[in-house]
This record gives sequence, structure tokens and C-alpha cells, in this order.
Amino acid sequence: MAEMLHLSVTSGSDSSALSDQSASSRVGNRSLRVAEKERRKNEAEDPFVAALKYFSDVEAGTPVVGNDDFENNLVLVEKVAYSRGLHPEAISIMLEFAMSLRMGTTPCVRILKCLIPASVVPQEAVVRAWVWLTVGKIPTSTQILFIKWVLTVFDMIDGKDHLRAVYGFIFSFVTDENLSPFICHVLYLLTRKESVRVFRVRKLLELQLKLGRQPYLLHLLSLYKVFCPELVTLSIPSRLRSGFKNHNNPWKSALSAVQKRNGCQVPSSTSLLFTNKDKTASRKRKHRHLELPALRSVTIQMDQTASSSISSNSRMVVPLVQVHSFAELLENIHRIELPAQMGSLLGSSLALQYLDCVQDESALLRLNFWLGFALHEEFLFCGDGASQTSEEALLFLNKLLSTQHFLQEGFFSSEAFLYKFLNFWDGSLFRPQILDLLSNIPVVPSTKIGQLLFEPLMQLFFTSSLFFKCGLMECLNSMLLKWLTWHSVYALEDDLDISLNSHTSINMTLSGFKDSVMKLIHFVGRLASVGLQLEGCHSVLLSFILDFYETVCDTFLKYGLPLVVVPPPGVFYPALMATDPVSVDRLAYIMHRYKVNLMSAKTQEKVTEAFYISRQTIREFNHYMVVMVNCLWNSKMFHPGMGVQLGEELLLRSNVAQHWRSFDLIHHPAFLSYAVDFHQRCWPARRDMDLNSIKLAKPWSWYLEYLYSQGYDGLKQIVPAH
Amino acid sequence: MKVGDLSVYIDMSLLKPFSKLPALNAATILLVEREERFQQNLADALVGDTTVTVNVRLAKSLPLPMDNEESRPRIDLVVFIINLTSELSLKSAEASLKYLDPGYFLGKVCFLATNARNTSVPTERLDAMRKLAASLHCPLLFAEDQTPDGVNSATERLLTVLKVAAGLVPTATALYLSSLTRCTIPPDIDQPSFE
Amino acid sequence: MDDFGRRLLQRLVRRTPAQALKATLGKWERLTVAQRQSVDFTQPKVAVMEQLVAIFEENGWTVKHITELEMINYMENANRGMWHAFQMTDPKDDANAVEMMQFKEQFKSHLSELVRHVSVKIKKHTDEALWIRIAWGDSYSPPNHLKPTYVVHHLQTPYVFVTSLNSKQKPFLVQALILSTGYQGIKDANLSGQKLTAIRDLLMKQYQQIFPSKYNSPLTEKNETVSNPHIEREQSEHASKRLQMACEAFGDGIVPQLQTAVYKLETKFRGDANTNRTMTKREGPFRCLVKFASTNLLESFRECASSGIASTPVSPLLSSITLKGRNYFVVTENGLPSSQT
Amino acid sequence: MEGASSKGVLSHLSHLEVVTRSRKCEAQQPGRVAELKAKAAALVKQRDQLKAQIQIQQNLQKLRKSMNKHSNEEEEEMDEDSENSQLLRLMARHSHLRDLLDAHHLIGGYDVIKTSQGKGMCVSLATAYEGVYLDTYNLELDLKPKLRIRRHNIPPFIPLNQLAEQSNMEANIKPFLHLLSQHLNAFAGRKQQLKLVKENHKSIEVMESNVLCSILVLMLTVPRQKTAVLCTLDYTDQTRCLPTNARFESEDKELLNSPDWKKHCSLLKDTPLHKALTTMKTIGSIM
Repeated sequence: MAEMLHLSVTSGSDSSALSDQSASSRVGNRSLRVAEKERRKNEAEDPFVAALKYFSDVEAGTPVVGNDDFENNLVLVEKVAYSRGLHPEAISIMLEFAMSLRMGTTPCVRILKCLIPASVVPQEAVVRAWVWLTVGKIPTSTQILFIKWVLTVFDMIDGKDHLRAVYGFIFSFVTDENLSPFICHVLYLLTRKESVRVFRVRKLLELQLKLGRQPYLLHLLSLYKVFCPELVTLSIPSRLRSGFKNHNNPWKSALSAVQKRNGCQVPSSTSLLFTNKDKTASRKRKHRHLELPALRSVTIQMDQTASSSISSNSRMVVPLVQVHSFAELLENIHRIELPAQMGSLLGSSLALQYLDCVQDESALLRLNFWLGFALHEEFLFCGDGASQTSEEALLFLNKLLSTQHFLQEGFFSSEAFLYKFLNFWDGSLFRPQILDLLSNIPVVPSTKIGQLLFEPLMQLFFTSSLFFKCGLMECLNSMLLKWLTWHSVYALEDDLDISLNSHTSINMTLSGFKDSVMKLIHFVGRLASVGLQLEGCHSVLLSFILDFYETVCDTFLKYGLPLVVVPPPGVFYPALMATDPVSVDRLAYIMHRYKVNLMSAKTQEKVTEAFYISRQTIREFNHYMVVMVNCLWNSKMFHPGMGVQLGEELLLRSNVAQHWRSFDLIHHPAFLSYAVDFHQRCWPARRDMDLNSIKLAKPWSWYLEYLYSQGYDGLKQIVPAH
Repeated sequence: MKVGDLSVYIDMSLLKPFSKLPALNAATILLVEREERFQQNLADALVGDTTVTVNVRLAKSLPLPMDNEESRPRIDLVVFIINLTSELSLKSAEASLKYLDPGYFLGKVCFLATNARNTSVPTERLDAMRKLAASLHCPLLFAEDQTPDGVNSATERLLTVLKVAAGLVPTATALYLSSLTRCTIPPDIDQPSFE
Repeated sequence: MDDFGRRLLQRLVRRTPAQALKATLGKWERLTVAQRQSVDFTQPKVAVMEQLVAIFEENGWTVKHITELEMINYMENANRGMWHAFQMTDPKDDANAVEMMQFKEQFKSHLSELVRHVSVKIKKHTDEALWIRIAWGDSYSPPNHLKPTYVVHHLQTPYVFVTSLNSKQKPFLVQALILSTGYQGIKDANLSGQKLTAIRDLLMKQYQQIFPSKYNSPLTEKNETVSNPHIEREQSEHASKRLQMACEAFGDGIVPQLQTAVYKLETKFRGDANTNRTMTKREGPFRCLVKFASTNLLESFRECASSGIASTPVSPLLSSITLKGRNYFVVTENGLPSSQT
Repeated sequence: MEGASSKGVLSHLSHLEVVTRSRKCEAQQPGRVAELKAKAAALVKQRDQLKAQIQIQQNLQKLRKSMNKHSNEEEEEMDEDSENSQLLRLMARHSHLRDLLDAHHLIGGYDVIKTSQGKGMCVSLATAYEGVYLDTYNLELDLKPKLRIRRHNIPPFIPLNQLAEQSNMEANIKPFLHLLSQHLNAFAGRKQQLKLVKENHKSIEVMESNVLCSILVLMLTVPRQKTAVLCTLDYTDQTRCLPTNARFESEDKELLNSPDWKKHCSLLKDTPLHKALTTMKTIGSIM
């Protein structure tokens, strides 16, 4: 509850920040400065200040044991820290005091534990602390505690540049077996392209030889590999365990409490103090472990101000847009560091647009790295089912979706993720999102489509509820739509070779594409017929299936794909015999569209050898038409040569009078009510109802007119010309 | 710590699918789970179905004790619940399998795996699980036992299979359905998802 | 009050939570009601400390009184430090007739004979337990009140529970105990834990044990989880049998809260030769240490056994924790824990 | 933007699914009611059965009285509704036997059952004082290879191993059990007495006692002159719940030398403590 409330608050603040970045930022800064001054003023006579003073200039070697004013001061500081959090100076003073071991190692831990930042952590202090780490004789456990602290407050450090300046220095700790897991984590967060060097890679590889394939090393290496694939040659395993745990235990509760409090008090101070890179860094880390509440306030801002993340760099970009060409913007994108930046790209349409038009392999690679990693961490290797229902996961998926809809294509990392995930899916977890993601996947080569998609989907489809079945139908329909649309967009005139994905270099021949589409259609046909059978021709399912065939029947005319596939009997007959008139009508419409497509295909065939429709297809189609017309108009149901054959004596035994009529437009269960209604309107005087009298020439045509007037145009389309 | 269920059965009788007559508009499902955790929730959810009367029998492993042989109705579907985070869970299921009449493997057995997405699940165990299911031509369902939604969907999927297996769906038979849903060993898609 | 007194008091105040401290002062008769109310426990420890010091000084109380306070405090929340159990053996005939007064003076006299500087305080707790606080000194230094030894003993029982006793002082204590309780020997009971109550209950059989009986025990009813007529548990009797066994082995209801059980194996390594040849080749016992740790060990064992995660009947190695009342075992070649009980 | 729309459809489908599910749950409610009704019915049935049983029991009492009386009157009592009386007579016999069994327990028979397929046995010893059943103690014994105590819940201040030795248990268990139950009963008795004293005699302060209840020091006060008398009882023989020795201490010696206080001394030795104290109270020598 509290979190939700808090979320709303921050989002509010963000929207304000969003509305007009430049102005609000200035205001924010000013207000912040004012607030800061305020705090100073009323802290002038504050004993807390005195306490800080004590710690800043207590001389080295003062005994701790039985030292009461030390005790008192520390208690004071702790009290403040746990209630309000410490402001930057306080942090630097205490950190300095602790790490310099001025009063020995005893108070060190206790102080580190109470270093709860109110707003930010001055990076200078952190850098100094790192230096102290080498100077003093700090016990390993305490060293680790310090690094954990750095990791916890990483997103609150007001800048990373100086830290990056001492990257090499920090890297030097990696050889310490006790520290290296944590050091690797820090490095992971600090690494940028230029910090990847041959000797570092070599060092890490050495370590790996020494310590074995430790996940934290692998993670760092995989990151290095993304930056400089040429330097890192080892292969990273696909099932990479989550390398870095979150180490915020000592501070977790206190930090979140303080952030809650401050979050509502001075939102500007938090929201604006986080520069672009911090946010994204936090987002990235967040998606390694969503359960990290301490940083939520930070990260949630991230989520809402998805576009403010870009806005803050659009602040410097936008003027350029007016003046210069995309080249400038390109630079800016590159100035934004990767991959920490990638998270925010997801949310920001601008960045995506650039990304889209920039054919920048590496940028996409990095985005995909980040994405694939996040997806994996969240949905394939979650610890003890913690994050299953987490809001963040949902937010994240939706964001990803909107991004993909924006780009109108899926990321291949998400595609790869889906292929894995389908094999573990229970069919309900994040169903809308997953199905939607699935509908975005680019065309799958017909050789792999079976195993990657169809097999897992089959199992899910046939074991799951009606709603899942409908959902999957919808998903496959929109998948087909996208494939076709994409084909119609990217297909070149001489349809020999078409690049499958605007960014990836996988190529696919037209025939290959056709195969894939055909396979998909056949697969759906199978699902549809058996699904209808299992669900007793449920009309909702049927309507979703007909949706699909409405797409299929127009492949040639609408999308210029020379392909016609008619529905299987398992779909046709249930639709024909459906109890609701709409389905029958839609079937009629679909058959009509088939007809039109085939006709035009024929003519095409005459002109150019565009493609050759198998006689088989045409035969099937004609057969369906015959059946339909005979059954609905000519009331020749069960006649020899029709689809549905029944033994004569059986029909007799059923003693249905004039059984051949029982499915014409008058007696068809779907239309019977209309027939009755028509009858009453036509002959209001008549007591005894004789529906057959409608069959007479005149009333028949009236009846048909009546039906069409009810909106059944599909029927109108295929009414035989009398 | 020595582990393994030592409860010894004297009678090693097979469980037979057709040794008894079915009850009217009723289906019986047998949930076999070593931990006996998830099965209880599932059972509660399963009996909640109003369209048919569902009888649930819970067991830790097979064979079932002889003494409630006559009280036991005909079992239409045997579900092995396997917690993938524990090797033991899989092993005990494997051990239990041999107390089933071959008739059951014509679509009346199904595996339900939990915690598949957990970090602590080794790839080998997953593969072993799939191989087992595939070799027996049984469907392998995955379930999210942690969340209520997960339990619900697992329940509904089991009901879908159960109704067919109990012959309550006129247009389908257990064997037919299993031919559509049986587990297949997927190719190891080993392109590292981030690279 | 001298500086040492301050330190003693300070330590006492610092290491006890405010509420416990309040309770303790309540138990302590010396404080007047007014004084008790005057102390404000909401303020930080340091301030509380100051107030107490003031009170102590105005009444001219000294270390003696502080130790008194400390003792009460310890008796109230005894689950601190590491408690070790000792068992006295072969009692004389009058062992059962020993009563408190004589024990008190005997113990004091014996101990002061053995050690020059020692201060002993004996109090009787509500549950008939004798609490003994010993501050050890030696022939040169005065008793050190900063690290006293606490001994808890129920008269007429062979068991003694001791905390923070170092090996140098052990022989003295042991001798004094033997002499004043009318036993002839004493040995380590191989039972230790942070909770005094736990090890006491375990040895004094003050927890609910389950025994096989011809009437079906309440356990079986407890085990019943029939939620719905349509849900049937096959093997339910197996489950109840498991529960029965588990409870017979580890007790029912709230069991003594042990934290650890340690097994020191000194056995021959068994295992097929080809896999780890190095292990099988080596002669001499194969030493290793198995340690179970939990916040409530017996409960978790019971849970394991009853839920079938662990095998039933429970392995003697585990059941002998309650059976023999110990949590440290040396397992020798014959497989079973070497029993000195 | 058909992407959005399709998402709409999908999430709507899930929503629908949730709705239907909840509907099912509602449908269950009446089922629940029926369940409760059934339960109520069952309970009523049970109550009636119990009533019937009470009825039968009363008949039995009558019957058994008559059985103990001469048979001849019984005949004429019984000849009406004979098939019923047949049953009743059997039941009477049965309950009679059960009473015998209980009696057997009281006179020192033990509840013994075999454990672990006859390799061990479990004895349970019930303690009682003045007809009030107190705690029950259990012993689990191994029969093979030799008779030894495996497990028990007897408090440590009962010298179990000593008793086992001195009554050499391995040879014959009966005397051991007898001795043990004596100890236990005595202990239970003493404890009970102490409890009663604490409950009924608020004016008397228990100065000292111990877990074994083998030593007891009481503070008595003489009514008028309010002199305190310290009464020490020790129960050296732990198979008895009466003190082997009782003595008084007080500052005015002549009071203690007075005859009725001498009497009190002997009184305490051979009557249960709480009773003795009541009598002393009634006499008026203590308050």
C-alpha cells in the first residue's frame, strides 16, 4: 500500500518534471539549493552538527572503550541516520572517519551500517574510501561490508566519472579472492567501452582458471565481450546463473523507510538529482533483482519517466535537431554510454526512432544483450518464485511490448527468450503479454518453426482452457498478419531474395517465406479443427478461428502473397452447421473472398507465370462452394456427392420429414427464427405455419432480401445468379 | 541425513485402469507427489469444479495400499507432481511408475512439473524429466505452484485432460488427446540469449 | 561509586534491552517505587545509565549490589551465552537428602578453600533451581566481576548447567560441586546450547514425550486433514505412522529448542573403490565432522521425519539426541554413537 | 496500431476467464450450505445414540445389581422381552469384566504393550493420590539382547538406575516395576500434598521445598501470641508420602514442649500433611 502511494507520489513529481524539463530542472535545482540552505540554517545549533564536528576532528588513537562522548555522538548520528538519513556532508564525514580507522576498527562496522543517505552520496567520499581501503588495515569482513554499501547506494552516488577514473585502481582488488565477487559487481556497473582492455580481460581469464567458472567473472566477461567481442573469445554459456546477488540486507529496511519519508517530503531532490545514467543503471540493476525495494523509488521514477530519461538528454539534443541533421543526434546517442543506457532506450520513442533509422549493429546488439539478460533473469531463472506476480515484471513486459509495437518488429533476444519460455510456460503466467510478444516474432524458417513454435504451442493449446485457445488463435492471427504486412512492405519487385529483418542479416527466399506461412496456416487449421471438436464447436472459439481465415483468404489480393490455402473440413463444416447465423454468414463471406482471390490469381496466371495454384486447391474450394450452395439454397443436404454422406435407411430411421431440407436457409438452426419471423410478417393472417411456403419463388426472393436486410451480406455475396 | 521413503508394501499389485466400472458423471484423479505439498491445494481446487463430480485421491508414491482397494473408485488419470528443485522428487516418481498397468500409458498418465523456472534447477534434471515424459508418450505440464493463478490454471488444465480421460468428452478419447499433447524433447536452443 | 562499578553497570545496561532492564529493576527489591518510576527507559541507554548511576550513588550502593542486579537479570533472561551440561555420577546414599542451606554453605566453603579470591552468590529461582554466580580471582588478583561464571543446579538431580567457565577454573568448580552434593564423580554430558531452558528440559524430561500405546493417540486425529468428502488420502495411515514415529523420536508439542547437533565420525571410508580411490586407499580412520544447525533442531527433525523427507523409523544417530540427552557424538567404527550414559 | 487492440483482446480474454472462475466459486456456496446441513444432521444422530447409550447403561446398573443378588428374583425380572435381556446380560458381563480390569490396574497390574515386533515393550505407570489420578509415566524397555531401559519420561531425581540394580530388573521385572511405582506414587502424593497445602492454607508459608518434595520447611504461626514456629519435615523414605521425621523450632521452647505440640509432631508423621494442618488449625494451635 505504502509503496503504491509512494509510487503515485513520485510519478506525480515526474510528470511535473516531464512537462517542461529545462524549466522544472532549473526550478528544481533552485528549490533544492534553498532546501539545502534551510537545512544548514536550522542545523547550526543542532547537536547533530556538533556530533559530526566531533567525528570530523577527533584525533587519531582516541580510545573507544568507555569513551562516553564518542558513544553519545555515535548514538546521535545513528538516531538521525535511521530517522531522516544523512545528508551528503554527513556521509562523507562519517565515511572518512570510519575508513581512516582513526579510532581503530571497532566503530567501523557500526558506522558503515548507519550510513543511510538522505538524498545522495558524494562520489568524492566514495573515492577517498576506496583509497583508504588500501591504506588502513581494515579486516576483510569490513572491507566487504563497505563494498556492499557502495553497491547498495550505487544509484545515489551523485556522479560516476571520478569512480570511473579509478576504474583500474578498483580493478586491482579483483585478485583478492574474498573481495572479487563484490568487486566484479562494482566493475560491472562501472564498465564502459574504453575501460575494456586486453590486460584486464587476460587477468579475468587467469582468475577464472584459478577459481573456476565463477558466475560473477562470467558476467563481467560477457559484458566485456559485448563491448569488445574481438578481445573476449570464450563462449558464454546460455544458462548463465544470476551472477550478482543484491547485498542490501544491512541497509534494506532503513533505506526504504528513509526513502519513503523523503520521497514525499522532497521529491524534487530525489527525482532531479538522478542524472540520466544513474537512472538507467538503477533500472538495469533493478531488473537483475526486482525484489530490491530500497531502490524502488529510484527505479519507479525510471519506469514512469521512461521518456524523461531521454528527455534529459533531449534537453541537449532538441536544439540540435532544429539546427542539424541526424548525424548530430547519432553522436549523442553514442555519447550515451552502453549498455547501462539501454534500459531507457526501451521507453523513449525518440531514441528508438534513431535506433531504428541508424543501422547500428552494435547498439542493437547491446540493447539485445541487456534485454535478453533482463528477460532471462526475471522469467527463466527466478529465485523461489518470488517475482512471479511482481508489478515490475508486468510493467517491464508492457513497456517492451509498446516498444515493439512502436518499432513494429520484435527484438531477437525477446524472440530467443520466448522459444525457451514456451517450454516452461503454464499457459497463464502473464498470458496476454506473452501471447502478444509471441505475435511479434519475425518469420521463422519453415525448417525450425515446427520445433520452436508448434510443438510447445500444441501441448499448451490442447491442455488449456477455452480462453487460452481463443487467445492463441488471436495471437497466431496477428502473427500471420504481421508476417504478411511485413512481406508486403519488404518484398522487392523481383521477389527473389528479401531481407528478413531490417537489422539482422538473415535472408530468406520468397519460397522459404511461403513455406513458413503455409506451415503456420496448416498448423492453425489443425489446431482449429481439433479445438472445435474438443470444445464442442464453441461459437466464441469459432469466431476467433473465422477471424484467422478472414486473414488467410485474402493473402493474395491484400498482401500480394501468391498463396491460397482453403480451410480444412474440420473448420468448414462446423462453421456451416453453426447454430449462430453470424458464423454461417462470415463463412459465406470468407468463401466469397476465396473466390475473388482465386479468380484474380487465375487472371494473373494468364498474364505472368506469377504462381501456379494447385488444381487440388481449386477442387477443394469448388467442392466447398457446391456443398454450401446446395445445402443453404438448393436444400440438397445429404445428396450423394455432398460432403456429408449418410446411409439412406439411417436417415429414414431418423424419420425427419424432408431431411434434405433441414439445412437450407429456412430450416437451418441458425436461420429458423428468421424464417418464422418472416413467415409471420408475410402472412400475418395464417394460423398454421408452413415454412415450406417460403420456398416458393416469390416469397423466397423476399426472404433472401429480408435476410440481407438483417445484415447478412456474406450470404448475399455468394448467392447464385438465378 | 539418510533419505528415502522406507514405508514397505507387502503387496505389489498394479493399479489397473479398467478393473472397475466408471461412476456416472464422475471422474477420479490420482495425484502422486512425494512432498505432499502442492497436491493438497490442487485437490481443493479440483473438487471445486461444478460441472462434474471430481474425486481426488492423494498419494505420496505408488503402489497404493491394498486395504482401501475396494473403497477406491476407478482412477481415470494419474498425475505425477514433480518438484524440479529436488532430485528425489523425480526419482520417486520414476520408481512409482512401475506400479502402473501399461494401460494407463495410453493417455491416462500425465506429469506436472513445478519450479521449472527456478535458478537452482540443473539442466540435466530438466532434460531427464523431458526424456522420461517423452519416452512414455505422456504430456508434461508445467505449473506455477506459488501463485493462486498458477494453481487455478494448473487445475483447469488437469481438468481438461481428466474429463477426456474419464470419457466425459464425447468427441475425444484419452489416447487421441495424448497423441496431441504428448511431450517431445525440444532442441536445445543454445544461442546465448544475450550476445 | 568507583569507576569499576560504573563499567560493570554500564555493561549491564548496554547489553540488556530497555524493557528487560525495566523488568529486572522491578524484580529487584532494593529500588523504591519512586526511584523505579523516575527512570525513563525510552531515552537512549547512555541517559538511562546516568540516572541509574545517580540512584546507586545516593544510596551508596556498590559492586556487590550491581552483581545482585546482574544476577537477577541473568536469571530472568537466561538464554544468553553458551550453556554446557554436566552430569554427576555414582551418588552417595545421602545425595538425595541434601537440602539448600547446607549445600549453600558447603559449596561456598569448599570453593573458598580451593580458590583464594572468589565471590560466590547463590540464589534460588522460582522453579526450585539454584543459581550460583561465581566471580573468579586468583591468589593475586581480586574476583573479576566482568566475566562471572553462572551455574544452575536442581538439588537431588545429577545435572549441572554451566556457562562461561574456562578450563582453568573447571576443576575447582567440579570439585566443589561434588563435595557439596554428595556425588562421587562428574562428567561432561555432551549437551550444550544457547537456551538454558532447552537443555534443562531435555535432561530433566520436562517436555512432552510420546510413547507407543494401545489406544490410538491424539496424534492421528491431529494428522487428519480431510477437507472435502471427495478428497481421499491414500496412505494416510502411513502418514500418521510416520508422525507417531517422529514424535516418539523427538517429542511432541513444543520441543526443547536445540540449535546444533554435532557428529564426529571416526569410521572407515566406505565407497566403491574405482570412483575415489584416494579415499578408499588411505588406512586409518576417516575423520569428518557432521553438524546440523537450526533455530529449533528437534522440531525440524520431527518435521522432516513426519513429512517423509527423512526416513522413518528415525536413524538411531538422530533419535539418540533425545534418547541420551546430548548433542555431541563421536561415531566410531561400530556405527552407533559411543554412549557413555 | 493493431498491436494495442490485439493486446486489448488478449487481456479481455483473461479477464473473462477470471470472471467465469469466480462464478464457479459462487456456485459452490449452496454446496457448502448442504454440507453444513449434513453435518448438523450427523451431530443430531450422534446425540440420540449417546442418549440411547445412557439409557442402556442405567439398565445395566440395575441388571448387575440384580446379578449380584440371588438368581431366583432375577428370573422373574428377566422373563419379559427376553431377546433384549439376552443382549443386556452380555453387555453387563462385558462391563463387569472391564471393571475387573480397572481393579487389576489399581492393585498393581501394569499397562504393558509390545513394541517393535516383540523386541521391546512399553510400560505405563499411572500415579494416584487419594483416588485422584495424577501424572502417568512411561518406560520403554528392550527385551533383547537383555532387558534394559531404553527410554522413559521419569524425572531424573527418581534414582531409576539404582532401583533397577537393587531389584535386579534383568532377572525379574515385576519387583522393579513395583518399587518404581511405589516411588512414583509417593512422589506424586507428596507433590499433591504440597499443592493442597499451598492452595488451602494461605496463612502457612512454605519456606523451603525441593523438586523431589523430600524436604519441606513451613512457617506456622501460633494465633494469640503470634509466635512463629518453623516446621521441618523430611521424607527420607521416598517410597512413602509421609515424613519420616518432623520437628518444630521456635523461640519459646515451652510452647514446643507443651503436650499438644508433641501430639502435633506425631500427627504430622502419620497423617497427610494438609489434613494434619487442618486438624491443627481446628484445634486452634495454629492459624
